[in-house]
Formats: sequence, structure tokens, C-alpha cells
Amino acid sequence: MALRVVVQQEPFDFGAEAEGFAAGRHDLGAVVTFTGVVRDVAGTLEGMEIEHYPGMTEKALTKIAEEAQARWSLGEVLVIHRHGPMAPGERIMMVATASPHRQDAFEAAEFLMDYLKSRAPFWKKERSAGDTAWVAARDEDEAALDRW
Amino acid sequence: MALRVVVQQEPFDFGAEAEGFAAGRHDLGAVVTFTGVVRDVAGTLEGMEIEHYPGMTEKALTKIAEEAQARWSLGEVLVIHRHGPMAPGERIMMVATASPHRQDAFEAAEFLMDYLKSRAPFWKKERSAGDTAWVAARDEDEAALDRW
Amino acid sequence: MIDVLYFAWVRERIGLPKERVESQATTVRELVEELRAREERYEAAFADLSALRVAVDQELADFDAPLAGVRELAFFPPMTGG
Amino acid sequence: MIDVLYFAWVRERIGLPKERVESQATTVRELVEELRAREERYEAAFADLSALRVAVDQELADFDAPLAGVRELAFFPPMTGG
Repeated sequence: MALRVVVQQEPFDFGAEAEGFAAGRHDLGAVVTFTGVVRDVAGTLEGMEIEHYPGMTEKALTKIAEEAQARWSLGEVLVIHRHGPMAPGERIMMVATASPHRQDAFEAAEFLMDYLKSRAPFWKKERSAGDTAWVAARDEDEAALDRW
Repeated sequence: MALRVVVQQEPFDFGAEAEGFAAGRHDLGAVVTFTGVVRDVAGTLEGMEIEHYPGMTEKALTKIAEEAQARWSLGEVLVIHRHGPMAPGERIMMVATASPHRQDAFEAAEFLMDYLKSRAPFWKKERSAGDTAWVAARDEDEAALDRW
Repeated sequence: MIDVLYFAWVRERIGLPKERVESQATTVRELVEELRAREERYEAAFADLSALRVAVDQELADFDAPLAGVRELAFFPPMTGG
Repeated sequence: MIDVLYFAWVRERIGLPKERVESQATTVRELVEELRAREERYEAAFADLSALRVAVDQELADFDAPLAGVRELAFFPPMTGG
């Protein structure tokens, strides 16, 4: 039951991570990935910066991933999250889950995302037209935890 | 709103497909992929063969993908499904969804999978110890459609 | 004349993937009854309709679907893709 | 002595990322009250505790958590990762 948590500033190679995740496992029929991308709907975002809490970040992500493994039948779990400056369209993070069953892989990936959003110590700051502003947490994100 | 449906015998390059999917889109913050893999729990599976209904397959998959686009806010949808002979551990198919919101991307991917399982004309035949047997449809897969 | 296609174990039981059928049947169900009466292999394939699915001109349909204007019928077991 | 860390706008309001605090406070809440009484910038950062989260030794906790044996406290707004 492999679990990998990566916190880094550099971009990660999503294609290679997706390709390599659970590769060679013959007992896991279902693989789900989620990728979060720096979103710029209005076309005015100049950039984003993610602050985090070194030390606690890795612990929190590992705890969330272990909780997912305890709840669902997962052969492999991967969480990668970046911090530091990022441009619109860049990938911020990914999770991946592999399970014998598709429902487990989907639910575990959604669980990981819901908890990661509100329980892992990351904070986003957006820069538009020279101004910076901290992204506010959304009530829906906190409410999303209630279903688990 | 791009929609791509691919039905082919050859393996597909999952890493490259994942890397290229919705790449360069700055308006889509959430990308989900699901991959189905030839599963061999007991270690006795020699191979699998997937039969399909050329013509209807492409139509059915396109219809399912269009239905997903109508129900959720999706910027991009991709469905790739193989047919023909496959070995344990090989990737059978993938779906990918990209949306402004993670909940839409997840739900649409689950919807695509639920419908693809029971409404797209593919049939699996497994070969173990020299014997072949058609895989039986599971009641849970049919029941999974009720939630949509 | 209708093109009738068979897939998976339906194809194996009937012993061919496709044939052209001449029939006056007005619904899928009537055509199935004609085929069952024809030969044992059809009877074997169509014995339990609840285990079968039908597509009319490449769209899933039910056994009461009318055949007027239909060019292609297909019979197969429940799908198992994904 | 406790290491106290600040993140995001809490860090910006207080004007530093980390400091060592000498205190006889027995809970997080008591320590916060001491800090608020100390300087305007702490008052600005801690004015609305419902907008803040606290971690005790790198685990999320609540403001009534005891400080006995604690080495590291951190204050920050609700998280916005993913």
C-alpha cells in the first residue's frame, strides 16, 4: 500500500506522474487523478503565490492520505502540492488514487481534495493589475467535509 | 467546449493524453481523469479481449459525453476506449473532464464512467488457464445509473 | 430486409456476426420469435430476453420497438466496458 | 518559551513570520489575549478569532487547547489550498 506525498516549489511533470502512478500493478483496475490548475477566468490574473507551513504541510497531507487509505480499498495514493509563485494555467497540485474498484478510487480522490482544501496549511494570494489579495476560503469548501 | 472520443485497438499513451488534456486552458481549474486497467486479482488471468460494435460505439460514447457537457460546466471532455486483445495491467480506457469547479469535474467523470459501463457496446472476455469466459454485467453497475 | 448483428455470446451461440433477415415482423419481439422458431441455435441465444439487449439502428431500444424503416438491428448481452 | 508562527495575512498584519514568546498563559486563548494587549498590530491580527485557525505543534487545534508542553504555535486564516 504505497503512499507518496510531495511538497515542492518546482513544477511537477503531470504526464510522467500520471503515467507512472500504479504502473505495473495488476490488482488495481481503477485509477483516478485530480489536478488543480491556476485559474484565470477574467483574463486579468497576473500570477498567484502559495504560502505554506513547512513541516506541518507534509504531516497534514500524509495524515489525510492515511485516512483515505483507512476508509477505502486503495493500493496506491499520491499527493503532490506546490508552493511559491505560479502563472495562470500552471498546475498547482494533483492527487491520484488506485483501487480495485472505481467507486473507491473516485470517493477517495474527492475525500483527499475536500480535506486538502480546508485542512492542509496552504494559502493562496492572487496578483491582478499590480494588486495582491489573499484568496478567501469558501463556505462550500468547509461544508464539503460534512459528507465524509 | 471541446469533446474528443477515440475508439481504437492500439494502446494509448496515458501520460501524453493526461499531459495534453485541457493544456493551455486558463479558465478550467479542475481536471479529473479516470483510467480502467485490465485487472488480475488472482494472478491467473492470461489475457482479455474486448469486442465492440463499430459505428454504434462511437455514437454511444459521443452521446454520453454530450450529455455530461449538458449537465455540468465542462470545458473539455475526452473519452478513449480500446478494443481487441489486452494483457493484465494494460490500460483499457480513460475519461477526462475539465471544469472551472472540482465538483463538476468529479461528478461528470463518474457519470461518464457509469454510463460508459452499462450503455456503450463493449463486451469483455477473459482468458484464464486456457478457458475463456464472457465477463458478466454487475447489478451494481446498472444500479449506479439511478443516481443521475 | 434488415441487417441483424450479434455480439459477444449471442454471436457465439448463433454462430455468425451478421446476417440479412427477410421478415414481415412489425416489432423486434416478433422478429425474435420468428428467429427462435427457425433453428435451435436461435432458441439457445434468445431463450432469456431479460439477459439480452437490443439496438435499433445503433441506438439502444426495447423489444417492443417497431421495425418499420429500420435498417440495422443488433442483439447482445448487457455491456461490460470501462 | 514558545515559538509562535504566523502565516498569510496574519503574518502580514503582525509584520513577522515567527517569534519566541515568553508567557504564563495556560491556553491558546490566554496567549492570544496577552498578545492583543501588547500592541496594535496583534490586536489587528487577532480581532476576529472566528476568521483564524490555530495549530498546536503542527496539528490543528482550537483556541481552548492547553499550552503545557507545547513548543510551537501557529496562527493563520482558513486554508485555501488545492
